[in-house]
Amino acid sequence: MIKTFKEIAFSIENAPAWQQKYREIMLLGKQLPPMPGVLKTDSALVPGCESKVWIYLDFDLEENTLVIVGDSDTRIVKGLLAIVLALYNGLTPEQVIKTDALAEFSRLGLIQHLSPSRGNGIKAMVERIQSMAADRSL
Amino acid sequence: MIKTFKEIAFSIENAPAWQQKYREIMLLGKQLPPMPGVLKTDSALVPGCESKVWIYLDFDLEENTLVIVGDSDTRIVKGLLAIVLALYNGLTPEQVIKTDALAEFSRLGLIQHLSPSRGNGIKAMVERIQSMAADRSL
Amino acid sequence: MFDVEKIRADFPALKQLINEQPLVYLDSAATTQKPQAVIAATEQFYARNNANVHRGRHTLSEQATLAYEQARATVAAFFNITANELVWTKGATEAINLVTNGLSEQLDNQSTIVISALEHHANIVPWQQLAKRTGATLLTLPLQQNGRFNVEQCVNFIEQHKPTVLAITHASNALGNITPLETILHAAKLQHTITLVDGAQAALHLQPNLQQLGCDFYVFSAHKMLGPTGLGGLYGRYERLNSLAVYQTGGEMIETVTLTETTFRQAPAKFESGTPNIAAVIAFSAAIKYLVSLDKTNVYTHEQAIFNYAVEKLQLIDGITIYSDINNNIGTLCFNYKDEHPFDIATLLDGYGVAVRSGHHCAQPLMQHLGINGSVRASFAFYNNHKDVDLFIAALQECIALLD
Amino acid sequence: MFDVEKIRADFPALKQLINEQPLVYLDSAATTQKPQAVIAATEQFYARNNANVHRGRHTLSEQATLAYEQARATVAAFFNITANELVWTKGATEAINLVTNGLSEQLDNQSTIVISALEHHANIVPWQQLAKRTGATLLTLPLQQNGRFNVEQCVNFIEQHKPTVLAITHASNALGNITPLETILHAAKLQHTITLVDGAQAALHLQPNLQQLGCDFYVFSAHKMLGPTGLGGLYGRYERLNSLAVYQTGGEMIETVTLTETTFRQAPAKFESGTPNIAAVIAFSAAIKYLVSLDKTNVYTHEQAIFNYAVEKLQLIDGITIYSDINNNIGTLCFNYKDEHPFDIATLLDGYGVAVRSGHHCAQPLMQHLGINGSVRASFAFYNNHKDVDLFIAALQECIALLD
Ligand SMILES: Cc1ncc(COP(=O)(O)O)c(C=O)c1O
Ligand SMILES: Cc1ncc(COP(=O)(O)O)c(C=O)c1O
Repeated sequence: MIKTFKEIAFSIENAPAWQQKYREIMLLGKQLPPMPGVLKTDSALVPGCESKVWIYLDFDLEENTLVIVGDSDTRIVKGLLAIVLALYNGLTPEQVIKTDALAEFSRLGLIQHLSPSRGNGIKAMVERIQSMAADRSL
Repeated sequence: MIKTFKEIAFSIENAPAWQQKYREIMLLGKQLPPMPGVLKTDSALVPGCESKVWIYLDFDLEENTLVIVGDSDTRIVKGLLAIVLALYNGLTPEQVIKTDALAEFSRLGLIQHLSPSRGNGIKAMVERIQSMAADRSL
Repeated sequence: MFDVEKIRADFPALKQLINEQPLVYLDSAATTQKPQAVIAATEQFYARNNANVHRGRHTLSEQATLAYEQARATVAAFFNITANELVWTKGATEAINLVTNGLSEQLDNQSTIVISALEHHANIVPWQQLAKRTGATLLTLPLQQNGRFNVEQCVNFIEQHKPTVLAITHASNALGNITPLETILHAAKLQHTITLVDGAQAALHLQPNLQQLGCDFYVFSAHKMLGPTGLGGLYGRYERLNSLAVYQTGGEMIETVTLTETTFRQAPAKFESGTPNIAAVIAFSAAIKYLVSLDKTNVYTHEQAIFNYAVEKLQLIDGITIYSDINNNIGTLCFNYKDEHPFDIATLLDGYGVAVRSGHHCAQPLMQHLGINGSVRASFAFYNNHKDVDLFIAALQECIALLD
Repeated sequence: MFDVEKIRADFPALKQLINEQPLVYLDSAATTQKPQAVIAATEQFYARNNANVHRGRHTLSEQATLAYEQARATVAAFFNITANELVWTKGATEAINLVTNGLSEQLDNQSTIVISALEHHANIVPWQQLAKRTGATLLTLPLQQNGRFNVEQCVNFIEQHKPTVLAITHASNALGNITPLETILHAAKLQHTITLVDGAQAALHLQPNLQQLGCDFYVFSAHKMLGPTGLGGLYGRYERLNSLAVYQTGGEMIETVTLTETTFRQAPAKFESGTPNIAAVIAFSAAIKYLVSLDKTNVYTHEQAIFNYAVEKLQLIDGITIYSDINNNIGTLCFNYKDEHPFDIATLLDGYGVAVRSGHHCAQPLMQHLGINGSVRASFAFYNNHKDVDLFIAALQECIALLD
């Protein structure tokens, strides 16, 4: 069962210790539906990451919403991906633009994972999502 | 009339102010016998100096002494050259090796002019003299 | 308001005695003094945040990476460019070499490279080497006998030769003269010329808006802009920049490496191999923040006032020849006294605590052009005050008395 | 006597909390922390002696030049080489690039370049580029499956291929393994092979006597030897060094410049163009003086004791695979836990204030060779103590509990 962002935020915000926070994150990663192998193409791979991170973005023209699929070979990044997905999946471009991942991650005490350091693909992922939304909302 | 190194040292050491010291040095430069034009070859020119400095070294086999001729287009370097000449000209290789220009310049309060900075050719000159002396004393 | 005494208090090195006299530092064209903010940023980095960047998962490394990339953004904003158009190098010299190396494959024996006789060696020799490598022709822009450009002549020259590349200084390091860049760059653009501007001297004094200036490349050195040694920068219009061939190779700039093949990243990373000068980048952003806090107009007005005051005083001394263009200058005074050797003047001035430069200022072709062996150069920055000028002039008069 | 607590007090960055826990810094292979002496030397330079070198007649410039050249002598003495065999670069990466660029004209399509699969990217990619430029063949020394050299195999390989150049690391940055250089360099010398040793990792821990080692070139980075960022060095046997083609061109490295022709100086000046990283050179000599003051044998003995203690503790944890050669190591532990991703381990360790590295460590070919995607790397230096090891192991066990 996929949790909503609200549910995720609640359990992370209320984690009594940072260990618990990471436990939650890794659990979210575990619950992420597997990414179909055919989508794990070279172009889906975020370059320059220490961990492997795949992002597949699509646009549902009928619903006017973003479709995001992702995966990672590390547990923590996969969990963070799950949070980003919960945040943006199924939103319209206008809603995406109004949703500030930086602010949300900051609120959850996870802001360091959006640092410009190229160690994980989360920041790149958010940027790709925002840029697709910008293109689509024109 | 060319002064001996002792005479030079006396007047420089007893200069009441640094201005007087430089006045003495520039005076020494003025009194230096002119260097014959034929000796001012490219190979006599010390490379990398801001001022032009020529050094011609020879060895008097009969007397077993070094012969040093030098010139510069700046007044101060020319004066310093005159001091080096007074220190080394006419010495045997063994005497040259025993004569420590660094110590003498230090005593006269002129040690900064022997810094490894390549602004003047004095250090290079002393090195050339010492190395010729070393070759000859073997 | 611009309170120079308050500003001087920010520069610890200015508060010292040289040969028992207060230091009068007139050698800012060689390197500027550093404000306390820069010294403190360096210390803070080494004493607390020291870590390598980009590759570590730990807090120190993340913090260092963040500070490092924020510094790039700060400096990019100063020049009004985007952060990915800014490559860190070890100095202006390396930045020019990076470009001349990177252009090797874009030039051939049909190409023309134009430089000027006013350039610092760093903006001459790499172009000579590029010309030698590629067979390109190296030409120099017409320069008047007095070391100034006639804009019309320059434009004509560019129209005639249609250079592939034009490399020109923003301000002369020997004379301080500001190049009339606007017209020259415009003419070059019409010929689709690749343009590089050497901003090593000008960047501090003119604080250029590079997007507006419209050159393809611009280089600078941090140590001449209140920042640390060992750091410089290259701005390149993104496509132009990214089109340059890779320069140094190694860690950081690669995407993947196998024993047989390597793929590279995109600019700016592609040109930044090896561990960067992290401390210097962070300290330099402190320098830029300090400079910005002083307000560009105030800084410029003060510098010009000091420069004009010095010119006025210097012109009153009999036997002085000034080579600088005094109406169009970043604050550098190039002069000689009669036929005295500049070396002697500089050495004697030092006895009075006055720091100036003498020599050819790494601009031998310009000296040849002006028909002199060298000169004395007194270069001013915003932290100089009227008293500096007074002490300088008084010392110069004493030196002249010693020499005459 | 070696009092590690006294030594730790010299390193301000070690005295801090990370995530509310005392910092356990096990990332010295990425960059070392800096002793107070280095921080103070940097501050002292900028706050007092700041000036450009080699060209000024004034006191500050003379003082800076003196300190700068004395620093070269200090570092040269440390390596038992002469000062004119030491070229300052911006890092080990640039030093290798300087050599590969400088050899371009000495190699052709008959030449053979030998590197190893153990190298850092900085000692791979520049050689690939050189091979591409010259048509030379690039080969790799045989490396056993476990990442260690069999000396006999290496010697045979060298005798068979008679390489023109051999470039090899003194110690692996990923594994810490020390290369059996003596025999390999001897074999290379018999074939008149030009040899370069990458000492970026080893120089701090092994403090090599380069004259005795007998390689032609040796490179290092100051920031991995207690010194500042933005500085490295190249040792070259003088004739070999001076025979390299010029690299970057510009000020400082030229003898004379006209608009049509330029003559260069001799090594090391010939390779040092532009304003050097003066502050870093001076601060680095403070680092070397500090290191020398600690006594080489004591430092080495302590490092090995800490390393062995860490190995012993780590081996007790079920599911740990160690890739490092634990009997022949500069103090770097490369390991994985089951098939957990090293990224996760490093991230969780950071929560406990433990700074380690994870990833491919800029040694992708080695990772491919070992058949892994990456690893956790804990790298020790003489300022680590037994408590660091205890905290590291305790934290690792907590992380494992979180992951299992
Ligand atoms: C073995 C080895 N060689 C070369 C380098 C490159 O050093 P730098 O990044 O300081 O240029 C490193 C540093 O990561 C290294 O460990
Ligand atoms: C105009 C100009 N260009 C280039 C340079 C070279 O700068 P750096 O020595 O910092 O590389 C200088 C500095 O002397 C300069 O004044």
